[in-house]
Amino acid sequence: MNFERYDRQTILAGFGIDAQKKLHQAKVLVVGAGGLGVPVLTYLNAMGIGTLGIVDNDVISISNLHRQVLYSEAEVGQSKVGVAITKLRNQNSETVIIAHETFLTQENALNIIADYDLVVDASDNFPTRYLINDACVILKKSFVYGALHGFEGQVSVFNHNDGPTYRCLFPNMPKSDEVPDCNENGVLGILPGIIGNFQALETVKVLTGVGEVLSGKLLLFDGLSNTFQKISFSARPENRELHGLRPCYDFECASVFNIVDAEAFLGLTEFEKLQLIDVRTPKEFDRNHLKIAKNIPLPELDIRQNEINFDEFIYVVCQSGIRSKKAIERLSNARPDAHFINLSGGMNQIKKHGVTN
Amino acid sequence: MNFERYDRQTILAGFGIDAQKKLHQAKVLVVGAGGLGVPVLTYLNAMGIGTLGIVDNDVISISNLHRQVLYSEAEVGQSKVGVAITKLRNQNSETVIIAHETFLTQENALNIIADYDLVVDASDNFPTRYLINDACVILKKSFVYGALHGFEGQVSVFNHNDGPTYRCLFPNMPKSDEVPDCNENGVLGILPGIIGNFQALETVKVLTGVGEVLSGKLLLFDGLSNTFQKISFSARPENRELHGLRPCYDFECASVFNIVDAEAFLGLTEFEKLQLIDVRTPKEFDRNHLKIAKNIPLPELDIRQNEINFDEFIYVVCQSGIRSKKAIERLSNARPDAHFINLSGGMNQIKKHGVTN
Amino acid sequence: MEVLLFGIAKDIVGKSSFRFNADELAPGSVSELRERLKRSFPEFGKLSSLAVAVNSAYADDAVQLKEGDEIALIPPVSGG
Amino acid sequence: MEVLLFGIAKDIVGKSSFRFNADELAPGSVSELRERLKRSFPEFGKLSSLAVAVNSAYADDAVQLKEGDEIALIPPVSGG
Repeated sequence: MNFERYDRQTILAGFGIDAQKKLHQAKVLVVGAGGLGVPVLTYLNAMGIGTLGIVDNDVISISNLHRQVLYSEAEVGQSKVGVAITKLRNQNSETVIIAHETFLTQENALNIIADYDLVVDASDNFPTRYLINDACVILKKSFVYGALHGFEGQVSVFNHNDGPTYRCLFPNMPKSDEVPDCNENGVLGILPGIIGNFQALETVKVLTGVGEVLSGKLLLFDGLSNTFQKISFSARPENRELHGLRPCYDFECASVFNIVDAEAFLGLTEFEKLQLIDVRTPKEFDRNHLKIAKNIPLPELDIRQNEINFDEFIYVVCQSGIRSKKAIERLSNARPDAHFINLSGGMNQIKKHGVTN
Repeated sequence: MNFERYDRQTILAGFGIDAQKKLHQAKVLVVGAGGLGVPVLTYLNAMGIGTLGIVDNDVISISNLHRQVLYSEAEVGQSKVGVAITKLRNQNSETVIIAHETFLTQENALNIIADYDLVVDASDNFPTRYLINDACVILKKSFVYGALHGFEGQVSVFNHNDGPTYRCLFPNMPKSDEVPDCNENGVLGILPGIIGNFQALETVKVLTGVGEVLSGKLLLFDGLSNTFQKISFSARPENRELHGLRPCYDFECASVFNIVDAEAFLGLTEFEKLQLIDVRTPKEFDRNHLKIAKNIPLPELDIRQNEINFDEFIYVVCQSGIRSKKAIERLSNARPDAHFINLSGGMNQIKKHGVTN
Repeated sequence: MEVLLFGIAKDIVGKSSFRFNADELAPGSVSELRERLKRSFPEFGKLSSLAVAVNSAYADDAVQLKEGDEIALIPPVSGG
Repeated sequence: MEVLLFGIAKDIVGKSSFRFNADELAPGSVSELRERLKRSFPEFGKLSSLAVAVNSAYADDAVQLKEGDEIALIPPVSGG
């Protein structure tokens, strides 16, 4: 480590050589090399983080340039990660920089994050934020959150020393049409700069133990009025009891479960070995049901969870597909790692095609 | 103006094409291309300010790199302004960038600032801050202030629409040993990033009229605890009654006036043509005085100001040099543009050498 | 009782804060506040996740509201 | 009466805030506060410019202090 380079930090009372060494030993993953990722990466690299990983698979566009200040006009069309790495290496040759030229997905998230001490969420969409949250909960990593809306921003540190998670604030992912993103809504160029810098500051605090970390506190910033609010919130234990990632984080499956047409279900290979839960009343069940079905009426679902094998795929059926959807919503909150499939159309669909029992 | 480039700002409700055009027409001077200047310049350039001036005369050093993120290792030793201009032009070829490769001095300040709409104080020392304040007051320009201390920062907008000035908060420049700078005290690399970004945001707000400007309000930020305080303060009219810059802004002349040994005074060429004010009582004056002296006793100074020619050098004398110092302090608050010289040692000194009348 | 609005909540209402005046019937609980918002601004019905803070602390639906409380409506935001 | 310290004032006192307790004789005005500070911490005597804010508003020496006031000591800072 070049000590002269960090002299202004190491002479700083309350920081010093010890904190600088902790930065040097730290491995930080930054998810997103856009509006938030650029200031996070640039300042963490300057301040002397030992290892920086970057996850992004985007290319630079002209409309990025008003806020993504690491990129030049001539680089429009090039890979963000590629350009970022070249510039960050020129800025600080001591940093080990690792490129993950991919988007974060539920297939790669646990593998990628496992190698790092801390994750900075510099993404620009809900599916990635919820994926980062759940992966960090599973792997017990702090993650430093930042997000924007117009002239406003939010910052917090989640899952830090068993502190609250992102789901303790916002339990469920919004549907795709609920909350607009920067592309639809616009953003003032400086806003991600401010929020990203707060994220870099929190990262340094988490890694060095210097100062108070924004854990259990959500910082709300309104750039128009320069108001800052800090909202305190508590951990909800159920949000840390994750047994695995959910099967899907895309908006399309924001409903958390997959769907199979009831009729198509019957055509699945080894159909007779599948686990099927019928959540109708015992009376309905007696009237007609599929041979492989186990009857757990919806009201009994919570107390009879132990009759379900969560390691296997769990198909759920009711009369029309509505109650089975509800059942899956309730079950998947408790067991987001399990694989639920709703039989859409339910027994009505199956009967229509004359294939009951 | 390339509209696609600024699309995310022009679609932003409350900003739009009109605000973007105002940025395009604006001319902003950034004094300092260091810790604060780098984020200010980078984001203002990205957001589409039409004309950006940069004042700095420093070269890049290795210990700058932990916070001055525009510069790379290979550029250590090169001129900050030179490197900054190349990179800013690559980032946005539409911006007119003007280099002032000099430090701001009382000789060049009024000339340089006159061409711009607004000044961003991204300097790192008190003499420059007070010089910027006074020049902006004289030229009626808003200036966007930011400064740091360790983990803390201050932001405000001074002299905006006849609002308070920097001297309304801190009337007099501290002496050189009162308040340490970043070189002595250290600074966390991200701090100037945060404060500089707040300055860029205020600049955009002043230029576009969007949002509330931090005029008459000092924002105090403590990065260790993420606390934000806003202190309100009022304009003091006397701080806007400047008739010109002070003769000197260096620490050495923080006492605002120059000193001449009373004895040496007598040896000045054309001594007999000089303007000398004797501020002792009439009784003392009668006892002994220099022939060229005009007697304006200290208590009468305010009401008899019209007897002083402020366009010439004003030498001031008393018995020991103390009351004359006080007299100069009072006069120079009203007329900081005038040139005062204290006869140190006063009449005592002159008498000792047997040269009265 | 003052209500501060953030993110899409601000966009829906069209301002950054509003007040329940003393002469109005103010909502007695967070859940009543949510219902009231949905009635006045149907778009709130679309928000599946909307955090509510009372006096700078996260508040669930059961929390009772009283005169002088400062309420913040905080939707998730996605931009980056 | 709580006193928040910024910049070099924090460095002089060695903490970011302190309190005048109810049983102590609290200063009655800003100028008395300044005198008190100089007596306890002589380095304050060296500061030629130290702004004082009372309840988030700039306060000159004549401003009277009372129980419950929040005071901030704000020296100029120079770094950039």
